[in-house]
Amino acid sequence: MNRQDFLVILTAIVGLIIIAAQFFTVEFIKTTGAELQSWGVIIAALALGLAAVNLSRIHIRRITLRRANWQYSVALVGILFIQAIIGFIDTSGGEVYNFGFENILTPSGAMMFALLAFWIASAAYRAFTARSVDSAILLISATVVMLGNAPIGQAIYEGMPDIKDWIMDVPNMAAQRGIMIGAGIGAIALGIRILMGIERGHLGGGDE
Amino acid sequence: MMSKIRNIDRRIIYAILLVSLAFPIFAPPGLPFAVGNPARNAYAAIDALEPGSLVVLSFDYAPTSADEINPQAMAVMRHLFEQKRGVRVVTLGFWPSGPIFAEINFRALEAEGVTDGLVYGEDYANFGYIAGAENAMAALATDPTDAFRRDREGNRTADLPIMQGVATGSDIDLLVHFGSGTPGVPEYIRQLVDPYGVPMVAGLAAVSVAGSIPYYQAGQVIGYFNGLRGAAEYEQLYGVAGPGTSAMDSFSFGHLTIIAFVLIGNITYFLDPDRKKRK
Amino acid sequence: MEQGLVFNFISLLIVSAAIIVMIQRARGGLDIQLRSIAGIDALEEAVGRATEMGRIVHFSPGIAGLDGTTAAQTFAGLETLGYVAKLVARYGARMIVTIRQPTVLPLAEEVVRQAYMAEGAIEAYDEDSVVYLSSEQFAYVAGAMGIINREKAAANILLGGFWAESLMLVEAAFHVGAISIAGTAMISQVPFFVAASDYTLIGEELYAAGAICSGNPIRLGSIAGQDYGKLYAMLILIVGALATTAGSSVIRDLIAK
Amino acid sequence: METIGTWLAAFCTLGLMSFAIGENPWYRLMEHIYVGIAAAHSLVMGWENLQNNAIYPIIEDGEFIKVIPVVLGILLYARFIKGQMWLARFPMAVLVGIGVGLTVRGTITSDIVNQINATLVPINSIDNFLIFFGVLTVLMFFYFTRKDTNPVFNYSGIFGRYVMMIAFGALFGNAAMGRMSLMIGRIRFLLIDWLGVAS
Repeated sequence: MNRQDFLVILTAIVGLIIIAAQFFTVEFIKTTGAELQSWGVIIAALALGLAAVNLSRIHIRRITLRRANWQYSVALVGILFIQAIIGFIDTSGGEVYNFGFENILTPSGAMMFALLAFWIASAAYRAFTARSVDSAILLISATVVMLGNAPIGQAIYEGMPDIKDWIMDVPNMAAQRGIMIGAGIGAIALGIRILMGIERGHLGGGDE
Repeated sequence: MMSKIRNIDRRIIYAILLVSLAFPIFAPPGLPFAVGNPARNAYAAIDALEPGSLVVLSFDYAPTSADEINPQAMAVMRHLFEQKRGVRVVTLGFWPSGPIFAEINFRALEAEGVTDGLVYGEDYANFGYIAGAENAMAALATDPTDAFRRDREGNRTADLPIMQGVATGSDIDLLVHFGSGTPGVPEYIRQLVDPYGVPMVAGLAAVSVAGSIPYYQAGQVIGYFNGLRGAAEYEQLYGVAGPGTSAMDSFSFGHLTIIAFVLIGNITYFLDPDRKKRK
Repeated sequence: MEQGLVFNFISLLIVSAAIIVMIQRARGGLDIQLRSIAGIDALEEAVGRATEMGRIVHFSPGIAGLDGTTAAQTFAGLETLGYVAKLVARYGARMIVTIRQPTVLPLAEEVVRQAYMAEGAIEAYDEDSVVYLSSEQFAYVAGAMGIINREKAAANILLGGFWAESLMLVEAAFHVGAISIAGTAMISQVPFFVAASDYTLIGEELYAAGAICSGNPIRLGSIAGQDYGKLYAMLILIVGALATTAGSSVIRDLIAK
Repeated sequence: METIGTWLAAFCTLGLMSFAIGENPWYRLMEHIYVGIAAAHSLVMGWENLQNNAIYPIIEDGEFIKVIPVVLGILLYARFIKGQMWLARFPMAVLVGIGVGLTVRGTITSDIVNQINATLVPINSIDNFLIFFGVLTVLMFFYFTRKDTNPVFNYSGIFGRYVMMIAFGALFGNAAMGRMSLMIGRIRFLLIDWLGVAS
């Protein structure tokens, strides 16, 4: 049995215990499942450092080799170490740490996603044309929902929010549910392929 | 001519949008807006909390959505601390920025004196962040004080009076989840709401709302806030204007601008004589 | 057995059994045909047009990596890349593949090289047709937009995991008049693809496209097994709704077991 | 302290906003600073979580079993050592096992059975018919192992596709509002908190 088989079996055993812990009232399986979950929290906590180590490695090499735009890498590595050291000493609830969080991280994150309002505006003007029945239905539905969300929509037509609520609660709900059931069966299929050892994917998360 | 209009510099488009969002701040027309059922149901669920019941405020968003969701969290915390004294409030998070936003919102209310008289560890507590996304939520559901061993102050959570009698997730009387992605509503429903029967209210970034409606219609989510609009509706129900309400007028003109862009874009596209025939 | 979960557990066994059986039968040689997908049929037309106009085909397998729930979308993107690369080699067109994840770069290069070899045009294989731009989301999209605009891409193909930046790519492609084929399982991005591109693959259609393009038996078998799962869901839905309409709650009680 | 912080936040906001005008050094600087400080935040929160869930339990409560996940977690960093990548696969195998287990056991109940159960509505109104028929046809749209000429699937697939287009319109409309809220937040910060030209 080589290394690859052992890893597949390890993943399968852990996965099956977690599944069984939900469906069977066998005390031993439930406590093992709970212990595995607490292990998962600890491993995931350690995994959080990977991004910082990876970034430091890439950007320190870029600085030492004087690659193009290495000055930006100095800023990246600098802020990373300063904020991390403050965080370790002052803790993440501390005032000094909070200064960096509230005045650098939060405004930057907010502006990064606020830029999307610009892209939506320029795409709405230049690219969102009703060339097909699909895009025509989509643009009409989007317009009604936008008018339903904004007070001016209600000023134009009194029942606008109700139409928007109907779109959200009937067609949108039905379509999202159909997609959810299909995607759910797909997620189970992915899980089975991983447990069978014929799929290498791993499981994580992120921002929409 | 048509294609000239279509290909105006995109920076002009951005400038027009900026102006449409900015000028209502100077001269707000204060247009009225209706409160939807989702926000009304969420408000009712919070208002119905009995003294001694345990509500968990779960902060699961990043700085990228803070401007949408902080106003919701502020409105809910104000409601709990002003009118629902005696209800045990625990804040925690499954996104690294979660507990920091819980503290920022708490400090803002503290400055207004809303939190005077609250005893840490009895009336409220902040349990911080644990890693692992859906797995961390499952750990909370299995045993909250084992998942969150220490709170942000360093106390053992099991020793805090606020957690007496709380053995599993089913001892949570209401979950209010503020979220903008993954892990979020689906993960909470899979690991806590369905298996342990915990009623859930969701304060969502607008982009996450459409995908969560099936859970709302199935009763797994009993109420939700639709982004900054949801915050404004909550502020109106509670009677204290906040950042949500003050953004409504900018919404109106911003949305009209986007709709106008779509209309102009389509008109010039279909009237453009040399529209390249694709097929 | 946990009270109230019996029906759920049996459902899980039924769906899992269908998937495992169909994968094994597909590996055993069962020929599985999937319905055609508009976006995939249009790939040949897009590459043909790029050859005619002497302008590039831009391809992106998404910005997701090889781990996490979105890994499956990257693999589907790479499978369709193999098919598109074969067309490009056959037609003698020029393609630029832009990459965001460092881990995806070697796989993409390998897929394109294999495709040229399969078409017997290995000498036409261009080493830097597969380009790593940046691992930062918006820096990657700025680079890709630059390529689409500078090269005046004739075809823009986006198949894989995409997030908020997808909007900028489809707008840039529309602006240069490229024929756009885009697909992702990230439902929050599909609206922008539908509104701004000519062909859109919605959600699971991306995985089906990957299976069609690669002919991989495990993927085809899995999709066939998942279809049985959908039949199972549809069956309960129809019988249950009719029962409820007739006033009986037999199905609801069964589910509650 | 207040004004320095506000000026710093304004510097970050305007730096990133300048990307709309065009790629420039100020934007590139801010983008790198954002990536760096975000990575630092994950590191700090990961460290505090590790203290609370592993280090204190081991040192103070004597739960020595927690040493195993700590060792497994440290193995994750073997990927940075040349040739030792395989060591990092063990903790990943455990995380993947837990992830697969949680997803499979939760999805069947919350995303499939409970969703079907909530759709068993009496078909006695237009809305209920649209909900029932909408879910059914969307499922049929994603049914792949069939011939192109199958009329039942073709026509129901078209209906399912149009229902999805309405849903994507709703998604588009809400996404527009969401992104606009963030822009409003930035504009209010610049005009009110920073410049103080409005209230």
